[in-house]
Formats: sequence, structure tokens, C-alpha cells
Amino acid sequence: MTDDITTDPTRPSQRMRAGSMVIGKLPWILAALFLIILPVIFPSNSAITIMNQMSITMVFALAYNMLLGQGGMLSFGHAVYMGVGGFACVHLMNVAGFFDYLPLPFLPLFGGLGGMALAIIVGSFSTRSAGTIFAMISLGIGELVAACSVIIVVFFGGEEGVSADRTLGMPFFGIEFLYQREVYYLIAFWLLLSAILMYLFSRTPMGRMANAVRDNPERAEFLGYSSRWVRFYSFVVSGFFAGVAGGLFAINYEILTEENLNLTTSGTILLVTFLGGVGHFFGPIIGTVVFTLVQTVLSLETELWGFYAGLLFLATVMFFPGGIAGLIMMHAPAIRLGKAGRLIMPYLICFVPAFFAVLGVAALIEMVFHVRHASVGDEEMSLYWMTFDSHALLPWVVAVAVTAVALALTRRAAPALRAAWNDANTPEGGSA
Amino acid sequence: MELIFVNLIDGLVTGLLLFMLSAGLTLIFSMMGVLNFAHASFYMLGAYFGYQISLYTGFWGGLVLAPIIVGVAGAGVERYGLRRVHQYGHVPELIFTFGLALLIEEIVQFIWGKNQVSYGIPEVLQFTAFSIAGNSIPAYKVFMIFISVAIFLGLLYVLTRTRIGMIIQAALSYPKTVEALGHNVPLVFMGVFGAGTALAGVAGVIAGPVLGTFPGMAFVLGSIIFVTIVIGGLGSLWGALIASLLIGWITTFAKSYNLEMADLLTALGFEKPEPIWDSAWRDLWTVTSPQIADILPYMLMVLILIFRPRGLFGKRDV
Amino acid sequence: MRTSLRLGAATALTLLITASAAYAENIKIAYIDPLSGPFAATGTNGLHQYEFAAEKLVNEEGGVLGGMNFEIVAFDNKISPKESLIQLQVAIDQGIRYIVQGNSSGVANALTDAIEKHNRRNPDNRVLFLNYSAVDPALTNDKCNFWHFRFDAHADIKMDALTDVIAENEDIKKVYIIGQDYSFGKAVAAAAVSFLGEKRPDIEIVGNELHPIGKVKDFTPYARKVTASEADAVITGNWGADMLGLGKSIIENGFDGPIYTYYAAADGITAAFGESGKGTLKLVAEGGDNPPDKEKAQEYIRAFKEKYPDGNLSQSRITNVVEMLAQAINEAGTADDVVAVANKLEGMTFSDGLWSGELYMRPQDHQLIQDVHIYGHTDVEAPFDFDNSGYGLKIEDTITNASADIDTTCEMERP
Amino acid sequence: MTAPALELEGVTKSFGRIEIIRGVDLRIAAGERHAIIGPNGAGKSTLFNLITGRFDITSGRIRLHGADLRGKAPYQINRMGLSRSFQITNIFAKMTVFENIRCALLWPQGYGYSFWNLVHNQPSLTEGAEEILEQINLTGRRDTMAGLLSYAEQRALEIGITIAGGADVIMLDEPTAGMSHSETDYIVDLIRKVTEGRTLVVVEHDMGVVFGLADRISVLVYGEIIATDVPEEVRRSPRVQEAYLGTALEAEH
Repeated sequence: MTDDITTDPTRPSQRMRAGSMVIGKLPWILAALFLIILPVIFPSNSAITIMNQMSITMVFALAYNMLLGQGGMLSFGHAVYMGVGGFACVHLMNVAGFFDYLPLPFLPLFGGLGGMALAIIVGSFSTRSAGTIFAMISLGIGELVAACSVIIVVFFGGEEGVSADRTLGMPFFGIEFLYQREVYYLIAFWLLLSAILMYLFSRTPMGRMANAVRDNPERAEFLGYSSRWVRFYSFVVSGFFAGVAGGLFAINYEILTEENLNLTTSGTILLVTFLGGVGHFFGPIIGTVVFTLVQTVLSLETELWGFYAGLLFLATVMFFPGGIAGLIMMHAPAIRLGKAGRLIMPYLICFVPAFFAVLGVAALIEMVFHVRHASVGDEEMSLYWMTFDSHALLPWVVAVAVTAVALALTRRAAPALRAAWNDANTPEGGSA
Repeated sequence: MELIFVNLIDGLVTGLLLFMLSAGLTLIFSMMGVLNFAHASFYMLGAYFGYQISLYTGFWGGLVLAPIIVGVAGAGVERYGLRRVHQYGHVPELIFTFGLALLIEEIVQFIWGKNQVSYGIPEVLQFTAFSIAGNSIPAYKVFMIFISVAIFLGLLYVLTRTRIGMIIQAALSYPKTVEALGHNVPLVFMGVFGAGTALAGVAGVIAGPVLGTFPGMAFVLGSIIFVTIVIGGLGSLWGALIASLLIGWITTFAKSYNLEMADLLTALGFEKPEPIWDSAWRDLWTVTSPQIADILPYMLMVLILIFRPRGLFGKRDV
Repeated sequence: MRTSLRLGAATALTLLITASAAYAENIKIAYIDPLSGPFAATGTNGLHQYEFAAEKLVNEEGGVLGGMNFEIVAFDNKISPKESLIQLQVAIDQGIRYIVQGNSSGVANALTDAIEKHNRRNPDNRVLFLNYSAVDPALTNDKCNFWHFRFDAHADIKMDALTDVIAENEDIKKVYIIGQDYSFGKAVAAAAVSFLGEKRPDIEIVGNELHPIGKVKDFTPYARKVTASEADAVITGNWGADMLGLGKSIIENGFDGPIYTYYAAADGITAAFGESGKGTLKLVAEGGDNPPDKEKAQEYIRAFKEKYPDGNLSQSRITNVVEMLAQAINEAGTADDVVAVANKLEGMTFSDGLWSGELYMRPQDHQLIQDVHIYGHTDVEAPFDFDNSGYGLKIEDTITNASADIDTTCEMERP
Repeated sequence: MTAPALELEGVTKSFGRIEIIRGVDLRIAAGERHAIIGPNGAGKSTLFNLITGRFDITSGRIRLHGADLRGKAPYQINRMGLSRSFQITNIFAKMTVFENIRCALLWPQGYGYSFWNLVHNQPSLTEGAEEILEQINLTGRRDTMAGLLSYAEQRALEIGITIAGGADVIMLDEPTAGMSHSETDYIVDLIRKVTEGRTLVVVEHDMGVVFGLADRISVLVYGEIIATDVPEEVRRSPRVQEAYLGTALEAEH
């Protein structure tokens, strides 16, 4: 039995017992090793920059999912807690007398405290109820704080933000954090620490009651818990970790701006978390990886990245509301039955053409876009490492043909896949 | 004094425009529980369709056809998108509309490009209706007021005098019981969604020429219409109307009259720190009402949610 | 620039192996500006102008250093400072040594700060920041550094020029200042107040206010106040949709005095104002007249419009960046040692560019000193109009070598 | 024990102008099994919700072990030793059976809002929950999602959650509603077993259920208690027969 990290452990049974705690630690040890060797695999600075960005977003997304996934509170303004934590950190970095004696790795703690302080203030009135009231208050607060960021220049620095220099802190065992790689390890450490703490939090009485209140606030009241306070504490803890993410942002980018507070950032984290899957602890992590790649890497390839991202979200929400994590966890029963192997071939037969179909459709979209918007005379376009004339007939024929054939193959393979899926999820010798 | 009258008219135009959006949204929100984040995107689609059609038929063709197309598109979204997502709960529904808003913006850019399109006021309405103390009131604004009022009266008639209106009203107050009465709820939902988005489309067609038709126009309006219906109270068309006008007038007057925070603080007995530019409170002291005019509705909403969660005219909690 | 390969006869196999080898000897310039999102139109148009300038003014003229070509590599920063810093890192990793950016002073501030830190921490792969459009005065004052060069006249210089013109206009007795509530809007307002107070103490400032940036749906209330104040002229630093909304409202409300602006042209704004802006809209900027004085500039614009019929050649400073960089690289004899290039760039005087007038890169603060013009929005024949609307900008006044002696607080540390 | 476990004094409740509860007086001694019966619409559930703090009372007084409950929120009342179940099954459907019970144990075992204890490291929680599971015969379904249980099992779980905290006053709202005869017998046995030694208040519509279970019965009609006595006396009372059994029989046929 694998120790999957879920927020609603549906089959924990024996795992609680002493011996199995070893299994519980294994994923974390693997994650730590993975984080350590990652820069060795991808040594370039830009890769590390993207990994830093991912790690920061992961902490933020996990904090957000404490609220949405575990506490059932939908927030449209969670960026402000990360932002305020980050602003607190850049201001600290600018306080020479203090920062000179503060080793940089401890800074995110203060970011967390900053985010937490704001969460305590806002949470004191916003967590009285969940649902739409909470959501709309969060939207209003988010909008207000974002608007304040350009008005209150003293703290938020107006449009150009507040910048600082991380290397002015006290060297930490001789490390001055001059290089991206050093910063990477700092962030990776905090990512791991925060993730472990957040995971453990979901295993505490508070964490369990957060789930209980999410599912049934009234019942929780009759178990001795005030659902309001349970929500409040979840909210504050989530604010703390969002603030930690803000502190990491301050360290990595050495600047915070209005962008860290605005509704776009808040909306993005909602999408990231949902894309990954709110029902599972590791969902936001997957969501972050996918979204960052779409945003940073795909946007280098095509202007239409936003269009594809939008399609991806719609497809996810319509067909896989459990997000990517939900999609992965769908395979748990098959794996437990030991029949997951039977899915591999049908998957290949179905998804390889499906992959080409997606590429084909994307190619057609890109070609239409090119014909419509490229400058006159610029008739050649590059796609998938090919350069051709978008106004000639042949590329269109090729693209349409590839797409059509791929779609047909996918359709033909689908029934077999469905049958294989049913088979893999049926225990041997009897119906479920 | 004359300026007050002018401001009242300006605020009325803004408020009625908001109302055309919030009326549809409040119907959708209170019946289906869907926070339709894409509502303003349908408004944008209305403006763009209106523009495209006006190239062939002139403005008036757009005014008639564009809302119909938008309404059909809206009904299609409900039928093939939302209805599927509905079974998963409200959060996925919301994310769906959120993603839809992103997608519609991208599609608009794909088709019409990223620049503002030159969607203009029709020739016949390009004159000054009347002037008050040197402030001209364009005929187009008068036209906007008439259209909005006509739509409001039409809605009122449908909701209070027709059978379908009765069903909708019942669904507003008791969302769960209508199905029990044997009505085809999915069809009602689709119809309401289509009608609501069509209303947004009308707003887009008539607002596009004055407020500009560009891919960011939905985002500018985006969340303010939620604020309107929350302040007005769920399920209340009157609430939506009053809240829209209230927001229209509050923002207009806050922009027109330079109320300064410094005056307020002095009146409260605080002393202005000198020199002001060295003070940590300088930003607070120098705030003026035009600066914060457009965030006042959000403040109002937060206060209302804290002290009266059902909104001004709502019958049930948000 | 691209290796072309017509698909007609080519087999599918050769399709897969298109060469990128031709890029090897290129000098890459990273263009970090918005290519998606609300400011994508401006960013895309700017990119076209860079690509065209590199092609026409450098590569077709034989390149630099005896045959190396300029290549513009586009990075979409979505006008976000965070994304800009990520893309900066990606650009540096690709071995790019020259960064150009212009939209948003907020992004420019983040970039100049990051580049300064990067160059300090990584002396082996330093980069230069050629800012072509971000006009926050701080960039060449308090926040100046050796790696940053600004090719646009900054907000104070433009206001200096603008107020010179206003000062000479005896009809103007009352001025209304309105702008977006952020650093640039505030800087414009502050500069206007201080210059007017200096040059025309008799002018009354009847309004000085800020509105939220990008959030105002309807500018009518502001326009009412302008009319009510009986102002003779309006000054605004607004741009984008805020400029269009404000300008249209003010004009619709019956105001007929001059509206002095920074950014009321191109990107759909000229077309949207059309006839209504004539005689009212004024714009302060650097660059040439329409049509330009030099025949080669006219040719250049015609060629550009042929390639990008929907585009606007709206930022003449872009060709200045490309031409001056090419000359500095040639003089330095290297494109890899950016310190040498920077040393050639600072103090450079350049007068045989596309546009008339002399350019001087002031060494104290790396601010380009150039002629600044006050343009009027009026009928301009194609292809020198904007947005293919038949309207465009014509020079009404010129301040030669504007603010050549303007103070700077810059204390530059040189490597 | 001097003070009664639960004491109601002149309790009224109005919704708008309509008075639903019209002055109820009731004393339930510690350790007593008390049933409140009455026809539909008599206000049984309302009374129940008043006692448990779900609604505020309009006037009167409710005391739990002598302590006034006025103005107390449900969770505060629960902490004072009163636990309730719901007429409509009210469990944590997305959690396992085991977790449902464990959640109910957290507050009584003193974990409060703690975030420094890990629930699976607390033997007392695990053992306590398993003991309850044993009592309600759900050990075999320990790791099933509560939402997937059969209806009777869910009702059993509901009772398990209610008693898990060790509250000494247990209130059950129509615990057998919607059940078949055999299921009803099963649940009644279960209730009898798990409420041994505690004060029990049951609201029931089905008289047959309570006659075997209750020590005393109160009959609530139109917001008033018309009789409180041992089951046999209540059955014999002509007033009760007229007011309640008649209507009940009518309603059933």
C-alpha cells in the first residue's frame, strides 16, 4: 500500500500504527533528495530561476489550498497576505541595523508573521461565515488593498514598488546569497519545511476539524467546536504560510510591487490550485509545475499562451473537476488491484494519436492566427521547428490531415480504453 | 447647483448601465447560485458583435442583432458547459466562468486584435441634447437612459405579469421547490442564463461607443457588478437597481467634489504633521475623494457584508 | 532574418531539419515588453519597430563589426515586474548582453535594479539596459547606474519643454492638471506645478488631481470639473485607455482649449479621436515631423507601413537605440565587452540618424539630450498618419536640445 | 444530585407573530430516559433546537445542570455536557467512519484548537474511537467513507458521533425516522445500550419506539406539554388519546 498524501485519507487504517510512520516519511525524504539534485540536472541559471519561481508559488498554492481544499473557504484576495508578508520582508531588508545581524534564511519567518498579522485582522470579521459572504469579503479586501498599494506609497512604494538587497544580510555560514543557486537551496529548504508543516497541520486536531467544518459546519458546532474559530485559525495559519511565500519572493526577486497584491495574482493562485486539484495535498504542487511551465515556457513559444491556458482550465473543470491530482488518484484502485499494468497499452494506443490531434489543432489555430495578424509579406511562419509559408495550401492540407487522422485514431481507440479501464477497476472473480 | 444636476444625470447613466449588467447577473446568481465571472465578458462580446454588425448594417442593426447572438452564445455556454459542471458544485462552476472570462478575452483578441476598435456613436445621435451651465449632455446619453429604463420596465413586466416571470420569482425565493412543481428547471436555467447574458450584450452594444471597445473592457467592469448585486441583495431586482444607481452616484459625486482626507482628519481633531512629506502618514493625509472614488463600492460592500449580510433589499443571506 | 523555405516542393523530411545555424554570429538584443495582455498592442508594435530597425538600419547596411547582424529576441513580460525579472534571467542565460525595454516605469525600475545587482554579482556576463521609453525621472537621477541608458526624454524634460510653450502663450491663464494616481502621474503634476510657478507665476492652477489608474470606467465627472473650472488648458500624463477616455470626455463636454499630453497618439488612440481631437490635442515627444525632413526617413516609414500596414512608426527613439548601439559596438570593436560599449555610448553625439537634430548621451546620468517637439493632432497624409486614420501629428513647436542643462542627482559608480 | 439534568421554565418561541412554543415547563432528572412525543407540527423539533442553542428562545429559561443556557452558542452548550443528533442525517460524508467518531472525541479529550498534536499519534483517540465503533457495530466499516454507508448504518454512526464525546445529556431527534421495523428495533436496542447511565431525551413521532425506551414521556401538542408521565399513564390518558393518538392515527391512515 502506498502512502499517498491526501487531505481526506480514505483508507488510512494501519498507517496510523507506529511501524508505518517510516512509510510516511519516505515521500518527504525522496522529495528532499529530488530538490537537492534538481539543480545538478538543470544547472542553467534560467532553469534555476524558473524552479525558484515554482517553489515560491508552491508554498503559496499549498497555503491557499489550506483554505480552499481543507477549509472550504474560497478566497479571491489571497495574494494580499503573500504580498504584505513580502513587503514586510523587503522593509526589514532595508533596515540596516537589524538586517546586518539577521541571517537571510530566517527572513521568511518574518514574512509569515506579516501575513499572519493581516490575516488576524481580516479574519476576525471575514471568517464568521464561509461560502459566498467570505468569498465576497475576500474580493472586497483584495481590491481595497490592491488599490491602497498605489495610494499608500510609504509602505507599498507606489507603482515601482520597494526593492532591497538580499546580500546585505549577515552571511550564513559564509554564504552571502550572491548566486541563484544559493537562493535556490534556501527556497527549497523553506518549501520542504513549509510543506511538511502544512501536511502535519492537516493531521492535527485543528486540521481535522477544518475538514469537518468544511463538510458540515453545523455538526462541528455540536461537537464542541465553534466553526467560526476553526475557520479563523485555518485562515490565520494559511495567512502565515502565504506570508512565508511572500518572504521567499522578496529574497528571490529583491523587489515587491503592486503586482504582488492585485486580483490577477489572487485569481492565478486559484486557477493554479484548482488545476492541480484541491482534494489532495499534493494537488497544488502539480498545478504549480504545470502552470509555471505554461506561463513561462509556453509563452516564449506562442503569443496565444493565454488562449491555451484558458482552454486547459475549461477542460479541467469540465472533465476532471478533481484536477490533475484527482486524475492521478483515479488510478489508485487499479493499482491496488494490481491491474494498472493493463492500462498502459490502451493508454498508448489512445493518447499518442490524441497528442498529435492536440498538436494538429494547435497548429491550425496558430496558422489562422498567423494569416490574420502577421505583417503583410511575412508569409513564413515557424511551428514545431518547421518553417513554412502560411499562405500556401500544402501546410494547411498537412495540418488538417494530421489532425483528422489523429482524431479518428483517438476515437477508434477510445472504446477499448474504456473497456480496459472498467476491467482494471474490477476485482478479479466478481463484479464490484 | 447646476453641477449637481449634471452629476445626477451622469451618475444615472453610469448606474443604469451597471443595472443592465447586474439585473441579468442577479437573476443568474440567485437562481443558479453561479457567480458568473464571465458576465462582463458577455458585455464585451456584445460591444464587439455590435461593432462588427454595425460595419454592415449600421448601429441599429447591431443593437438588435448583437444581444440576440450574445444571448444564444450564453445559452449555449449554459447548456454545454455550466450544466455539466453544475454537478460538481459551486466552486468548479465559478472556476469555469473564471476560465471562460479568460478565454473570451483571448478569443476577442484573436479575432479583433488587441487595439481599441473604432466603434462610434451613430450619426443621428451625434448632437448635444441640452446644456446645463456650459456642460453639454450628449443626445447619446439621453438615448442610453431611455434604453435602460425601457429594459427595466420590460423586465418588470415579464417578471410580474407573465407566467414565466412567476416561475422565476418563485425560483428566486425558493430555489429548491420549483423543480417539485414540475417545471423544467434546466430549461428555465438555460433561458435565464441566455436572457441575462443578452442583457449584458445590450449593455455592451450601447456602452461600447462611449466607454471604448477594447479587449480589457470586461476586466475594467469585472468585479464591480458583483459588488452591485451583493450590496443590493440577492434575488432582488429592485435591490440591483437601487445599488446600481447608488454606486453610479457615489462614484460620480466622489469624483466631482474634491473632498480631502486632510479636512476630515482636521475636523476630527487631528493635527496635520509638518512637514507633510516626511511624515509616515503623509499618504493618508493627502488622499482625496477622486483618488478613491472607484474603490468606494468595495468598501461599501465589505461593510454591508459585515453588518447586513443579506444586502440592502435581499430576502436571504448571500 | 529567418531562413526561409518555401513549402511548395520541399519534402516533409527537410521540413524537420531547418537550420538555426544562421543565428550563430548574431548579436542578440532582448526585447522585454508586454506581448500579451492589455498592453500587448503597444508591445507588439514596439517589437515590430525594433525588428524593422535592426533589419533595415543595421543588417541590410552590412551589420556591425564587419558582418555581424542584430537579432531581436522577444520576451513577453506581460507588463509584470516579476515576469520581467524571470525573462531577464532567461535572456542572460541565452548569452544576450543587451536588454531593451520601455513600457512601464515600474518594470524599468525593477529591471535596472536587478541588472545593477546582476552585474555586480556576475562580472563575467554583464548586461546593458537600453531603456527606450520609461520616463520616470528617478531612473537617471536617484536610481541611475552605469548600465542603464535612457533614449527618451524623461518626464521632467518633456514638462520643461511643454511649459516653455505654455509660457509663451498669453491666452493661457488657467491650467488644469489631471493624471493617473501613480508615480508617473504624480511626477508630471509636480513638474508642471514647479515649472509653471517658475516660468509663469501668473498662471492659476485651477485643478490638480489624480484618478485611479486603469479603473475609471467613465471620465465624465472629471470632464465636468474641467469645464466648471473654466480652465484654458489641460495637462495630463495619461496613457492608454485612460488617455482616450479622459480626452474624449473632455472634448465631448465642450472643452476647446489645448489638452497637453504625453501619450495621446497611435495604438488606436489617434483613430479614436479622429476629427474631434483636431486643434485641441497636443503631444510632447521627441522624433521627427510628419512627413519627416530626411528623404531616407520617409522611405523608412513607407517601407515599414508596407510591411506592417496596421502598425505605427510611433517611437522614433527605437531607431535611435538601434543606430547608436550599432555605432558604439563598432567604435568599441567588440559586442561582448559591454563595459567598452557602454563607455563608447556615454558621451556619444549622434547626428546622422533617421531624424533631424542632434543626439547627445549625457555621461553624468546616461540621459539622452535631444530636441523635444510639441506636436498637434491634425490631418496627416498617409503613410505618415497613425492608425491609418488620416490623422497624425505635426510639429508645432520645437525646443532644441531640451533641458541640456537640467540638474541630475545621479552619482554614478563606474566599474 | 440536586439540580435536574435539564430544566425548562416557561419557554416560548415566536417566529414573527406566530407562537410555535407556548410556554413549556419540563424537568428531566439525571439518568432519566425521557421522550417527547407529539403530532406533526407540534413543535417538537423547534423545542429541540431551542434547547440545543440552534434557535434563541423568545422568553423563559433553560437550565442544564442548573446552569442557564440563554445566549449560549451550540458549541458552548455542547461543552457543558449536552450532545445531540439530527433528524436528517448529519455526518461528515467525505470522511471515514473512523474519522467521524474521532472528530467527536477531539474536544472532550481536551485537544481543543491544538495544532501541536498529531491525531494519529494519540493512542487515547484511536482507542476511544475504536471502542465506540465496537459499540455501534461499525468496526467492519471503519475505513469506509461515511457517505457510502447504508441508511441504517449512517443513523448508527450519527448516534455514535452523538455519544462519543461522553456528554451526560444525550438528545436524539427522531433517531428511527424513515426506517423499517427491523432497523428500528436494531437502533432502539443500540440506543438503549449506548446511553446506559446517561440522561436521554428523545423526540419521536413513532409512539411504539418510545414506549419501550423511555422512563417518562411528555406529550407536546401545539407548543404546549399536555401531559408528562410514565408510559402506561400517558397511554391511558384520554386527553392524550384525543389530542395525539387520534390525529396520529388519522395521519397514518
